Amino acid sequence: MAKNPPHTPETGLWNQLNAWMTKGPAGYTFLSLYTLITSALLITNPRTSLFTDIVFVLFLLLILAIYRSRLDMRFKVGLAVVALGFVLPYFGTLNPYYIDVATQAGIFATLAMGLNVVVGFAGLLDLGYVAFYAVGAYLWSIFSTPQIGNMISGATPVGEGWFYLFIIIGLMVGGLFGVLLGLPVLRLRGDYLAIVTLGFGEVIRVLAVNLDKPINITNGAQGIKDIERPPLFFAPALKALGFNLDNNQLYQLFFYFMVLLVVLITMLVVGRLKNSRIGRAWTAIREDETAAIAQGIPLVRMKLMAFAVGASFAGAMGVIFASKQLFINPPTFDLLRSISILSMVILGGLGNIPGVILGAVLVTLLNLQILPRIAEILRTAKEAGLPIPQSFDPTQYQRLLFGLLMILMMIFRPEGILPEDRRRQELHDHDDEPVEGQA
Amino acid sequence: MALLEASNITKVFGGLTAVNDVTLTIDEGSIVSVIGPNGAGKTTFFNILTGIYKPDKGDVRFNGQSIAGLRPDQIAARGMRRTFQNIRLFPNMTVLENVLVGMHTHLRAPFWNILLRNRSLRLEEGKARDKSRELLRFVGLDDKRDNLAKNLPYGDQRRLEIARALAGDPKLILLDEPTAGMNPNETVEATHLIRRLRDERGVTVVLIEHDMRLVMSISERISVLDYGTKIAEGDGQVIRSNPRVIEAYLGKAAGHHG
Amino acid sequence: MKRIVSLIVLVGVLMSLLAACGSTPAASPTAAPATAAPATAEATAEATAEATAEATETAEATPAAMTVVEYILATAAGMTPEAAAALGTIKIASQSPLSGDQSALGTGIRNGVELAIEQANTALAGSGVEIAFAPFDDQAQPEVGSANAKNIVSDPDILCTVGHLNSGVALASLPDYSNANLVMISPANTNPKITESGYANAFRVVGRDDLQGPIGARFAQESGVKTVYILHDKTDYGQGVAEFFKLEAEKLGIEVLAFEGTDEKSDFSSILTNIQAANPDMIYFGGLYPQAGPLLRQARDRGIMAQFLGPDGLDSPELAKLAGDALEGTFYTTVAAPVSQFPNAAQYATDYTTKFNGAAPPFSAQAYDSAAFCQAAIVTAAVEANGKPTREQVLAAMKSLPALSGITGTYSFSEKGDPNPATYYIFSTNSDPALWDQNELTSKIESAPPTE
Amino acid sequence: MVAEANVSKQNLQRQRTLQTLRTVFMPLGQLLLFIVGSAAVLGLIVVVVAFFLSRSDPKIMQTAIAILPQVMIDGMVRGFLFATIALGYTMVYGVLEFINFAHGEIFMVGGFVGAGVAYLLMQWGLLSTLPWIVFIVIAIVMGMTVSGLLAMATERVAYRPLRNSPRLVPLISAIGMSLVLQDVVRLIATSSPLGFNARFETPNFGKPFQIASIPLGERAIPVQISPKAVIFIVAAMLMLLALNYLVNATRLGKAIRAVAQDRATASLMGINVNQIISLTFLIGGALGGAAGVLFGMNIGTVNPYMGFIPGLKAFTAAVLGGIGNITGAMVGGIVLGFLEAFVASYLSLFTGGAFSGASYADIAAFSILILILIFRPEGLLGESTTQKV
Repeated sequence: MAKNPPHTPETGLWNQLNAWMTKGPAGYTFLSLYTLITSALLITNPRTSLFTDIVFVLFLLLILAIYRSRLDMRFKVGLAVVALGFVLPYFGTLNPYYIDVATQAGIFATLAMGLNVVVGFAGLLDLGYVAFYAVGAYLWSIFSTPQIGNMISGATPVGEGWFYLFIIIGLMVGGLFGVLLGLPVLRLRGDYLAIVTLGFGEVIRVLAVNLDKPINITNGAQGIKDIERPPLFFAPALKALGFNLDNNQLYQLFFYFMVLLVVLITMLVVGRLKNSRIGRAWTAIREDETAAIAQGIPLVRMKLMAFAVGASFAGAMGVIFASKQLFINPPTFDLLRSISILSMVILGGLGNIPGVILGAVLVTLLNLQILPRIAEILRTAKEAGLPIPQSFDPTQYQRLLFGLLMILMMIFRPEGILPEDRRRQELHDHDDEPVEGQA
Repeated sequence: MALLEASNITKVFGGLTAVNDVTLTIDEGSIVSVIGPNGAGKTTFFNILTGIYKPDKGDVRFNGQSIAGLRPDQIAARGMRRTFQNIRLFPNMTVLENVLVGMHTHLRAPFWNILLRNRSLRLEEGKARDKSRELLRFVGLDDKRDNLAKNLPYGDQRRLEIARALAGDPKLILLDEPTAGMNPNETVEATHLIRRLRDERGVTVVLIEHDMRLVMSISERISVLDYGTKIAEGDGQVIRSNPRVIEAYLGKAAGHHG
Repeated sequence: MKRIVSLIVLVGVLMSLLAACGSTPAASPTAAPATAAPATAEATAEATAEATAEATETAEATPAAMTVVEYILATAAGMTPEAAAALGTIKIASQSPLSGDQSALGTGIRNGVELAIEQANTALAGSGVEIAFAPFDDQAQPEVGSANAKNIVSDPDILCTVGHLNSGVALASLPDYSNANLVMISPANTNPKITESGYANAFRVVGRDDLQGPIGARFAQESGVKTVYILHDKTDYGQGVAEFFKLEAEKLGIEVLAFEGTDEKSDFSSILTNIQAANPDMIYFGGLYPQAGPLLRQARDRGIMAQFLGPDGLDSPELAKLAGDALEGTFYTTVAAPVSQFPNAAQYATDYTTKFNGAAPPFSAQAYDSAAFCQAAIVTAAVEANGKPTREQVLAAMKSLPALSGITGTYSFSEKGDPNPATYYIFSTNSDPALWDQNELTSKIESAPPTE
Repeated sequence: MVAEANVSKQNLQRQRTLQTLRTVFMPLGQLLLFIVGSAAVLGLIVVVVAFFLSRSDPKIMQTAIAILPQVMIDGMVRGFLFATIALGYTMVYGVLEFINFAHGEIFMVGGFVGAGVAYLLMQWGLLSTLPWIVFIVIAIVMGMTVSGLLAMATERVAYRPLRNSPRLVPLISAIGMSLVLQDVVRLIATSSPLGFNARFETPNFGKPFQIASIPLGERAIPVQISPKAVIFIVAAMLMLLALNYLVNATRLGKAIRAVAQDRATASLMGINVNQIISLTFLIGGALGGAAGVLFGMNIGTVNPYMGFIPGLKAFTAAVLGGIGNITGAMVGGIVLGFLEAFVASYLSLFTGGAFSGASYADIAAFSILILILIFRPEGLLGESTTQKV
């Protein structure tokens, strides 16, 4: 039985080029020019088009390039701040679409990082992760709309300002649900765990559909609309600075930054946990439960903690998501969503935080932007006479493409795009760097 | 003074009595070997001591307290650590991380400190790292600390397992066949290392071993198990001349050849 | 010169409008003025809904109003060559689930729009007006729909959207369309919330659940139904219409034996056991034909012979294909008029089958009409703007369109965007898919959408 | 001397045959036991609950009893559906310890092949002239062949290259395969005369068998089972028997079990592991295909997405019964089917319509699954494995 070939080390023209571009003066020049050119192209071509699509993807790849480069940390952070903090939001005021894609990518990045705690760190396969997201989303939706009056007669919605508090509440309730799920399933091994978590996810979704009777808690299949958004406290300041934006643009910016902030916090929290006694205990459990317990690691407490931490991010993000979307209904939280978050984690690189973020961004881009665009190009080509059978409309087969991509990725790069081990190996190759490089 | 007292331990699997009424007392600061033919119940006995199995009968007292009902992690936290017959490292963690995991019970940083990464956490982590490095130096693996455990050669993996066990500052360390699969040179090194465990770090050592030369050379006491029952106990001299021990070993060997 | 042409066109349009008005009163006396029953809904003022029931065969006159296609041609003829040249690319987008298990219906919507655009382009060939098509897959997911909506909105060539299949997705996307004043005309969303949420840009060419459900209930009462067993598919569509049916049925004194939801798609035995025990006169199914087909067959197999009634989600020859002889005693409510009144629908069914292989699913003809109304609004706005119109102008044009007849009915839009007045029809089905468009009209009820 | 040897040889042979018969038929007994057991336990629960509720409304008891036999039949038919799909899951899991997420799609393909065969036969005018048994055999054989080969092909393409990867990798690949198969079938179906929602033509099997008739008020409620359901159940039992024979009494079965136990050792013993795994997929896929044909025939329609939910339920059933265990898969399916049927039929009756039974059937199924796994983490018939340290 042949083992998968180990991945070839950095040789070949591309890698040499890559190494040259990410180090030293050439690296500084290259990245600065890269940022400059893509930013300029974005801002001068705000219309949605194939060209802008490509530039947008290249622009997002910049972040990856910055992360992979070996340059001065201050330069890297500065460049990232310019790109994500200024260029992208400004571009967002010109075109609402791309910044929404970026925001959704951020939402999924947080979810993927949360799931990564459970699956990647602790090695517990969870196929019902979206349930916690649903809990957070419904929490804010119910309490911020007149729906609360249907549930508790006479109750009135909480004000918009409670939004921030509800993020914290979502965090805690998500964590609580994580523990609730964790408690009964701790004794189960791999695949039994998978099916029970899957069941849990389905139970939450089915409850969301059905709990409009006998007491109307979730408004059932009709979903909840007009979900409250937080006040735009920064609007006057922007106005004073000369930006004349309407409310929609302001909200898009607000949610973009909100999500970006949560992504950063999540990265920080998950990264710190990973390099702490807790993260090491999770990894130990993943690697060998018996050996872990022999080191004095309390299995139950640590697994519960993994479930709780993972779920809490989803809970908090659910609150933000509901508020951003204005409308939620049960189909958003179906099994396919759990599966697609899991695929982000694995495609990106199980266990590795940058990898997982990359996976989330990539899958979101594929789903919302790249695949539709490819389908459109194929369709145009078909109209221009490309021999494609009449009944085949490429727009209808985006999922087919996605499925194929998943299979091909697993066959040719089963460890994900940015795997964890490689990074370790890399660190080893450059021993001057500290082991606990902030991932 | 007795560090560990296992009294009248019995464990039955299905119809098979794996450990039958075994009593064993281990004095602090000693090196004790448990020997016996394959399938004699030695590893099961270790598993009972470390809490992986619950004994059907009998009691285990460690450091003066009964630990019979405790979970393995609780027992480990009280200062009893072990290694495994078939090495059980965390293969995809680095050598240093493996040792840090062993230190888990000594790291107390609360959740919030980890999130804030404040001074007390950094201090604790720094100390843990220093101590891990020191342990790795002790077993001679410091230069390989950033390798993945799975990439170490066999002998190094055994030594890493010992370093990991030491990380919990154990009073007692149980070594399950620490030289299995080693060549004579490695075995000599391992013997040396086991002796240093006690001499330099004051750890009481109990080992399961098949290599009689090693057992005889370092053990102060030897217990012999056969078919789950303790058939002999004493120093090397006593064991070597015990007829039941000879029968257990030679009988088995004879059975093989016949 | 330009002015003269547009004047002529305007006169022409006015004349045809007059002709249309003239012929309407001529046709209406033949319809028996019937019991005025108030349509009931939470938000509906009782008095506003005037319903006329019990249509007779004689009601089938030729459609009174000008057809959309005629209107488009007439209007486009009034466009100056300069204006036509200035149009540039104009697109109509469609959003519906094109993948996943709802893709059969979603694809029907997409195909309907494509056919409408294609046929109009052929008809408009000389005038210089050409409209492109941009289909989107909303995956039946609200957030995909809203992301697509932002994509659509950010393409200034798209002046009108046809969508969605799921009202949940529509409600999630409407804020984005609304921000850009982009018209969204729905071929399938019967949920009252679509036009009740205060979006000026929301239109639809289908009925409303709060009218369709109650009209079904009234039909049940008239057919002598005493007990009804209500089933729904647990979607916003099916459950929504079933709930309105239930409210009205209770009001009319029909005993509701059960109100059950199921997302079971194939094996209905457990539910049928309960139905058998309850022994209702009628089964009301709030849902779509893919479920209704096997449900009916299994029910008839078991010897359950109760009447079967459902909403417009059953209106497809596919139902006849799936259920076959089991269709005996099945009725559905819809705003899509019978083919005898709108012969173009038959042509549509043929064209659809020729081009796309397979019968048109429900809401596909409505999608065709939606796209046609989009074109009408765009062309009107283009004439007015004398060049490429803005989205605001298209929106204004849509609101001011005269009553025009598409292939499923004659529509003008109420203030909120509902078809006004909507005529609800109740058909009894026949089991031959090829003869679906000859389903017998059982009853016809006019009902104005609520206005308050 | 010779005669004696012959006699003992005969004896030995007879003993062996008996042994084989026992291993093949015992699971059937176990299965029947579970059917009767589940029916009895659930029936008892219903009667007890109905008894307490009937104090306030005596009609509840009447209705509950009147529909009870029919609910049991419904549950059994439903159970056999899950059971037949679960067999394929469990086969593959037993050998590879891998959740073949695309198995639901293999099942769906079987359904489509059956519908296609029926359509062709109808076009040729053979559907009403052929004896029904011939029709069923043709449809099932075709469905099994196509699904089996397809399953084998998916293994070759999407899983074999990943055999030594971490467990999650083939899982993701299988999910991808599931998406691909759904859309490929959709593409083919919508370009064919079958269409997206294809009708499964069948010969006329006639009216349902009336087993009994129970009075309720002035009416009588029939207890009935359709001929198609009877065919389904008989075929499912035959499948179980055949599979048991194959796995427990043939050389191939021994090889499969050896590969399941330890792939490396099996290959050292001269077993071609790749071939055996391919065959396992072939068998599992063929079972799924047969289930698809039977299911499609029973329901009357097929569509490209119909495999997903039954696939999930079947996987649940396989886990419930103890995954990797063939009889366990059947038993798990039966228990799940009964549970769903009982909840769907009784919940709204018992709660006065406050909770719609059909809506909560899923929740009930998964809650029971969680409960059972808490108390029996290895499933109903799974063997408890003590981890070796």
